[in-house]
Amino acid sequence: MGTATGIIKALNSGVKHLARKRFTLRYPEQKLKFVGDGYRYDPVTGVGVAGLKGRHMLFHDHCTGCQLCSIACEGVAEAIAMVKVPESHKHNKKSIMPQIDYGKCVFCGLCVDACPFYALYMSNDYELSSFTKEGLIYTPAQLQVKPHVSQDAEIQITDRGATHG
Amino acid sequence: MNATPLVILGVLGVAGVILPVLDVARRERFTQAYAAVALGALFISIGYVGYQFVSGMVQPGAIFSTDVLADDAFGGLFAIAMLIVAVFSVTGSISYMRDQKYPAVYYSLILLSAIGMVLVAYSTDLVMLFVAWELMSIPTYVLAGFMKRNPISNEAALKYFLFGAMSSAIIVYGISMVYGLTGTTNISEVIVALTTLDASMMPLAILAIGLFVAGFGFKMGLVPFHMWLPDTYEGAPQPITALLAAATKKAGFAATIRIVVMGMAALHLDWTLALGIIAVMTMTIGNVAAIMQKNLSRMLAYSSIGHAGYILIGLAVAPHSAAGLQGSLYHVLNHAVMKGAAFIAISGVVVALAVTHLDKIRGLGRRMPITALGLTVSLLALAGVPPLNGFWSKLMLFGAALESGSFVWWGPWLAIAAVLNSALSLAYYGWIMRKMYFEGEDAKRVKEPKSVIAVMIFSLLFMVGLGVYPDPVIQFVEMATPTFLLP
Amino acid sequence: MSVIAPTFRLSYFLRSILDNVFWIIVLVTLVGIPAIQIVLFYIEMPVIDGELLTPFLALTWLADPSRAVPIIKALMYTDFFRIAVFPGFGLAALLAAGTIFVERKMLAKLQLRVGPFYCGKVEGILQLMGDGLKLISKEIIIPAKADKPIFWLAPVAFVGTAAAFVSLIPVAPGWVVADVDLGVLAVFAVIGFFPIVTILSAWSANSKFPFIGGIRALHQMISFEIPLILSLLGVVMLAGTMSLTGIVESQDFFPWIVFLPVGAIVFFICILAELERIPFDLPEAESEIVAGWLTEFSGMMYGLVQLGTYLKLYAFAALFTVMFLGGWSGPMLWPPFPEEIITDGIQLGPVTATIPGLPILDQAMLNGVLWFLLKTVAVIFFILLPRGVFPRIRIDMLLSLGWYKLIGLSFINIFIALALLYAGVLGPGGMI
Amino acid sequence: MADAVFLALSVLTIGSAIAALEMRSLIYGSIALMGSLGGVAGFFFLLDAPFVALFQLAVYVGSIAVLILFTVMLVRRELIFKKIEDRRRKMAGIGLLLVFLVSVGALIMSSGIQQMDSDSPPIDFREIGEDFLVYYWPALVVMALILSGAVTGALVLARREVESGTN
Amino acid sequence: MDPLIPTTQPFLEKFPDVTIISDDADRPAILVPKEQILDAAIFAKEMGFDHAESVSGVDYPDENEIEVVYHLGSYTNDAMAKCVLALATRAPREDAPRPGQDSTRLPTLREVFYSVEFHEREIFEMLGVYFEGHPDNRRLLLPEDWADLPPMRKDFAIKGR
Amino acid sequence: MALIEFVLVSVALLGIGIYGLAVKRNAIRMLFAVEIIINAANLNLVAFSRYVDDSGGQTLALFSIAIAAAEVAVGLALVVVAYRMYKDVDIANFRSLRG
Amino acid sequence: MSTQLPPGLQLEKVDERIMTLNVGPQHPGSGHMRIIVQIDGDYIVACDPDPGYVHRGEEKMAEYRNYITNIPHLERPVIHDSCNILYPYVLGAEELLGIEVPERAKYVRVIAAELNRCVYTLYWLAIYGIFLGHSTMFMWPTGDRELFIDLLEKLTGARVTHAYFIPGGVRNDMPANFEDVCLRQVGYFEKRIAEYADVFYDNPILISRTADTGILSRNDAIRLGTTGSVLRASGVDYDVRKKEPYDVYDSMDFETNILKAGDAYARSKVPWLDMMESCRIIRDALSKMPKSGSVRTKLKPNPKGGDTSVYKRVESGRGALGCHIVSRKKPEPYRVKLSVGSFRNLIAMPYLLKGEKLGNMPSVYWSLNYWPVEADR
Repeated sequence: MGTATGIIKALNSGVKHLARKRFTLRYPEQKLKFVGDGYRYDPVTGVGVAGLKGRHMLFHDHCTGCQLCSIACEGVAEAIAMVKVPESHKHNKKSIMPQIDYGKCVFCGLCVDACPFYALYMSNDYELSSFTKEGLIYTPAQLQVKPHVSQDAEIQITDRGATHG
Repeated sequence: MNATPLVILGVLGVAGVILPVLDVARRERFTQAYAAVALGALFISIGYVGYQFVSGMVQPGAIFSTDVLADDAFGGLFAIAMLIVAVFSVTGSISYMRDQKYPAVYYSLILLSAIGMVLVAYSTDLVMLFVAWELMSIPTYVLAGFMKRNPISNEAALKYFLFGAMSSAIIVYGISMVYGLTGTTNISEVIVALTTLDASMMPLAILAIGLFVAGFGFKMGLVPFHMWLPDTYEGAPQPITALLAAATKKAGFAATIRIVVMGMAALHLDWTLALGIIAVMTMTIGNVAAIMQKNLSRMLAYSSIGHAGYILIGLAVAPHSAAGLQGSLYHVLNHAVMKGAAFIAISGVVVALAVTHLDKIRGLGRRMPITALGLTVSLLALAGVPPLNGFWSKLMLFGAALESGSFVWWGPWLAIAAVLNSALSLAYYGWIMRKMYFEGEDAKRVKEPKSVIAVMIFSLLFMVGLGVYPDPVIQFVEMATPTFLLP
Repeated sequence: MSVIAPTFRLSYFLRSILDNVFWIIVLVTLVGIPAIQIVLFYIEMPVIDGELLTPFLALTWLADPSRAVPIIKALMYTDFFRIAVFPGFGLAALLAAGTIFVERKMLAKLQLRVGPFYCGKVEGILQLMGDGLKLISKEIIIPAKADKPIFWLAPVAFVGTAAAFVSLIPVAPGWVVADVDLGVLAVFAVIGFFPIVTILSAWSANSKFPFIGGIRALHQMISFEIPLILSLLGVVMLAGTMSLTGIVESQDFFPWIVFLPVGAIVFFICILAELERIPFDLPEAESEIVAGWLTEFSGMMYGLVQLGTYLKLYAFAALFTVMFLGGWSGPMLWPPFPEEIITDGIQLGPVTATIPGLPILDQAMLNGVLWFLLKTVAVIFFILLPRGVFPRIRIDMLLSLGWYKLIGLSFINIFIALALLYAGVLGPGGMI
Repeated sequence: MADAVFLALSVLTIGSAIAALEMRSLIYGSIALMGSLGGVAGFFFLLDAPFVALFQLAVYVGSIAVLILFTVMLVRRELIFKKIEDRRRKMAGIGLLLVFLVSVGALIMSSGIQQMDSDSPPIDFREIGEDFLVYYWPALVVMALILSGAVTGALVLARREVESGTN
Repeated sequence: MDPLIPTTQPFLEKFPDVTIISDDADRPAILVPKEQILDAAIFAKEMGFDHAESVSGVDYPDENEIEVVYHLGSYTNDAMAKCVLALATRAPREDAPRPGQDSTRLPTLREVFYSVEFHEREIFEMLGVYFEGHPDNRRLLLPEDWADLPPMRKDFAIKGR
Repeated sequence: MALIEFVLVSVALLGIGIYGLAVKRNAIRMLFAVEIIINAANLNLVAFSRYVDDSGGQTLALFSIAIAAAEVAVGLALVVVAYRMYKDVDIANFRSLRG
Repeated sequence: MSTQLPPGLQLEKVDERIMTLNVGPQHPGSGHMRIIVQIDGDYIVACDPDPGYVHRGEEKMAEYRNYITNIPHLERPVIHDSCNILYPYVLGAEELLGIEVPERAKYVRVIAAELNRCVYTLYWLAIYGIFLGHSTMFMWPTGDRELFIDLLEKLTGARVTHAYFIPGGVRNDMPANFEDVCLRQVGYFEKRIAEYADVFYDNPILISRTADTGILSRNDAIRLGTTGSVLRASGVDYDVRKKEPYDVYDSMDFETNILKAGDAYARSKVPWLDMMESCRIIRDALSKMPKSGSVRTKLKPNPKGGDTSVYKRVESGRGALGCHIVSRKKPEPYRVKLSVGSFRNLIAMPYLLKGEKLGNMPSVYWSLNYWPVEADR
């Protein structure tokens, strides 16, 4: 009779789940809420700040063109290239800043760790797809823009199961 | 009252169904145990038939009941003959099957086939006859191909199967014709209806009878339909060959006597000449071809074609001589034992020496004296040498043929042809004996299988004993012979 | 810029419209009008107001809706209607489509996900149509060394067999396509065709995975046919008839499942196996043999096989309803037609349509159909449910289940039926 | 109507019987055989014997045809399409067939069977069941024995041996 | 076995030719000449190391040798559960390798440690060390049509580096 | 339809079956021929049963259908065994026996 | 087999009735690999696993990159278990570079590793479900896996390729209120995982399907050098976390799950039980963790290792995971060799599948807790 009990138990479990809330996050309409504004790094303490490792943000007024991010990336993905920027800063003599090819980037964040001047952070933006390869290459000017993201869905755990709403 | 066939059906059927189940149920396989079960069932059946005879419960002759089975002496005779052959076959198989797989299925199939043969002889309804015929045939198809690793066995089985399937298809067709003409399948009613058949239907009735002759003739090995027989007898395992040659053939005769002869009589046909011609052709071709064979099984296969011819003589002269059918039945009984013994002897040779070729059995008389003696005596009996039982049945047949000479001109010629053929057969039987006893002096004795020895001793007693003192069997046969009184 | 869309030219556009118009006219004259005439020739036209209904009169139903009633009635009593629409293919196909949708949604709910969602705005209600369109538009790929005629024929034959099965099912009193006197035997005969189609299609694809799948399907179907047949014998014995209609009528007071629960369970398990549904879907076990005998089918051929599968599902569920649940019998739920509609007619704005022929479908029939559908849908639900909670079983487990357990159980069922029959409780001439 | 159906059925039956023997591929031959058997079942329907007809369909098409197909599919692919023909033999066979058909046909046409006709009601299948259980019951038992013997025999034959050393 | 005695000590007593690389209690490491590797492995198995966790090969082109390191562990002996013995041996290296046919050969340890079967196949294709007596010295990971140097050798340079 | 028509069809099937048995040398095809003959007989039986108004013919037809199934099972098993040995199904090529 | 031809090149004599099936690489039942199966009827007579469809070559690439930049690469073979596969490398690199790890970082590492073990095991379980034809068991674990992915994303900033461990600690500290969220979700998951038993582990069909198939005895498990759940399902008490505790596992409160049967059912049940233990470890670590402190020791740029080699082991989702690093005083390691559980368990596959039925192939194969890409490295 163990077999019959097991089968009835399984069927019962199946029927019970018909009343559960569904788990699915309906992605394009809803987006998951993340911690903070993205991954940061504090070179003084040597510890990062938790956050999503999404698309980078470059602060032009901090970047000195030291190429440390590019060197860090060389061992990983070779996604960062230093390019000339039209504007000139006094702390950036060579006027070069990182340009990131998101077709190659693996979002490991080692470049952020490498930056000693708080110039390179990561943001919450992860929707980077493009129809062309060229569209994946973000110039310093594009990297400067703070992305607008509306991410608010969170897992709610209730009596009728966990749901994303 | 049809107790006997039902008892046989019950006993053998239960044993036949239980054996494979036993095989599945138990891990270790004891071939002998299965054979013992099969033998036990067969002996119970023989004993019951014999008891029925002794106690006089059986009606003499062939009766036609309104039921599907009848309990009559005609069937009883065939039942005893076939069950004896089945016992031979099972006993002979004990040594043969020692290293083979699935012994239980093997014995169960022999039992099922035996049921079929017995019921063919007992049945009084065409449907029952057909079904029993199939029960007889289908297990033997499997048995003939039971040696799966042996291409010869398989090919023999395939040939046998194709011809057998064709013959049963033809029989169904014949039954359908008869049924269409008479509107019934009970043989007695069929015969009654046939006697009053409308003249316009006559061609169809002849066609139906012809189909029956063809269908049964395939099993009996009559001459136009004998092609499969030597191949099959050579290829099939020898104990099974014994079953085929000595028993299924006889079932064909039983069916023929029940249907064809009665049907023809009912139709007022003069069939005797046709059967006589077939008889002469069958025995001549069988015996002549046997001379040319180099293989023992094959030679005996042709010889059994020849014997089918002898038996047919009795049928051919039946209306003119009372001894005709008696002789046929007597020869059926004798031939069953003789042929069975001969093939079992060959199976003993195969088991011990693995040869069947004629040149390889030199000195068999010294190597396997008891088997050789049994083989010799059975061959002599087949040839019809006087003190043996074969002599008496042949005498009766030839006498009947001579006796019918007063009614039909060809009767004596039939007898003459038969006698010539017997002489011819003695030639090749003698050849075998010469090989066995007068050649190959340097042979040493080998161990003979016990089961074969048992069969040999029984058949020796039977052949010699009944050859010396044949009266009880002749009485028995007289009792079993059907009369031509229509029901 | 995208190069996919060609530049628009007015002349091409106009020419294509003219082309279409031309072909429509040609087709209508050559095909449509003869077809209409043939239909009119076959359908026995009713007589309205002492005048034979002509197409012209038939078209005037717009003015007087009551004129449509005889046409509908006439249509409903044709064989064509029975085969194609109501008890036959149309209903079955509708139910099959519904089954597919419900299965997907239900399974999704059970698995805590959404299922079809976007197609058709409301919970993916048009997903099936989209899938059908997709399948139609897909290329049909045939393996190079396949046996092409058999390969083409197999899906069609599969659907045909399933449709033949559907045609044997009585839906309401008198509403059955083929009312065979030996309905149960006919069902067995039809079921026997499925393995042949399967093995033929599997062989014809000339590929290893379909062949293994086909042989598995063959083993499965053949070995479960025996308990399937045996489990129905109890019902046949108690009902004393082999006609499906007769069996339904014998269950006026109680369904046979009350007395033969063992048979019902065996039959249900055999249904699952015959339908190759989880846990018996091992002919399509994708982790071992890709998709079994369906591996090489593509495009609409696969769609046809799916259609046949779901028709078969409906037919088996309906057979279960008929054999064990009492078919259409059940208390009267359908409300009677309001008298005033029949006497006074329906107010359609300015026009008042008096419909003398109402009710076309009488109350008993509608009630029967309602009960039948309710029961069938319940059975279908229970056929679908195991897919969510059971894994697939193995071929040797399947065979031992079929040959030892289910056959034994169905014999027990037969003995129960015999006991009930001989005790005089049930059956022809029984107490009840 | 019935005559047309009869004609169609006879064409189907005889045609596919010939096709079953003459088709190049054994698979198609099997399918044609199925057609022939189905045609015979159709005749049974015409003869008001639906029980036999459905039994024929269930047994022949449901099991025998499957068995044949299964066996044929076990055979290697090129063998399925191989067809050895002895031309003379075939001609002789056709001649034999024609002679047989003409002679037997003449025999039947000349016989009294031509006049046989019937307007009796069709036989109810309950009668057949009664026949089975009352009159033919020993035959039914024998039938059971045949089936069990055939099944065990066929299983033993077709079972593949565990290879032991030599092969 | 007493965990206090260094694992390498018995080896030194039995095989005087071995070089002790590390005498750590948890990670002893020894280098055995290739003639003695089979005996050393059998000895290690007698000591209680019942399986090989890993087999790694290191190419030393400047010493013209290829080192194969067997990391042996023990499941059965609870006291040795922490201990992983690195049993290393070296095979000669050829500059123009023909895997399977040149002198870069070692005896296989599969008869001693069954679990090295696939690891040795990997070493064979990655470094070209042929293991004599291995029952199934076929390609495992690389594509069937690989015709280049064994990739884990140092002279197989990654493009662009 | 008269009885004679059915009987003629049946005879034609019988003829085809005999032709097949005589001409074909492929074991499976010979089996087909046997099946055709048995079907001819069944057709005959059922036709007669209809016209002489007796149920016996149908009963025999049922028996013969069932027996044909058993026969085919055995025959195909033999063919399978033969195929395993010879890799062929043509009995003209089975030549271990002479004659 | 003949001896004249060089090994691996013999033409095998193939019996006609033995059918060779290429299960994979593009097959629903193989993963990223190919299994060449020879079947006789429904029985497997020979099985030749052929990994190597993915060809990552991470070991070779590691010889060209320094100790830090290797990190995003070395986690690639098993992205579902990326914390654990980095773990031995990071431990080894710390020993080679001589770095101390802050106490809090050790706890964070343990939490991340256990979360990641759950992610991996749930994914494995999902595939196991679909291999057995149990579609619900595919959907439920993939859904519940989302809980842990969300947690890890909050912790590390990436959903699967975390690149979180680094020599000297972890990349970043926990976000605020991570502890609460983590406890809430782990608590939900513990309730949830018990429900798996109803439809999966206690399902009689599943038990009859997987029990007594592919039995690996205790001796064979040791002889074949299997590891992880395969080993523990065969009754060997061996878990690196217990036997050779790294970081703070010695102070964690958990049990090693050992089953005796050694069949596919036991092998599939051990990871499930392990997930419950993981939840316990997470709770324990969260409670014992120092509430503040640094999580990362600052490295000097381009550190150089010593002239030695290390071999470090951790227990990953698939068993013991060893990393053998040879260093020659360069910023790059001289040789990195990962000894992965999948590759060690792979040897059991031909051993177990021989003589099984074809229907058992997916269940036995996947019960080995095997991840084809990891074997390919």
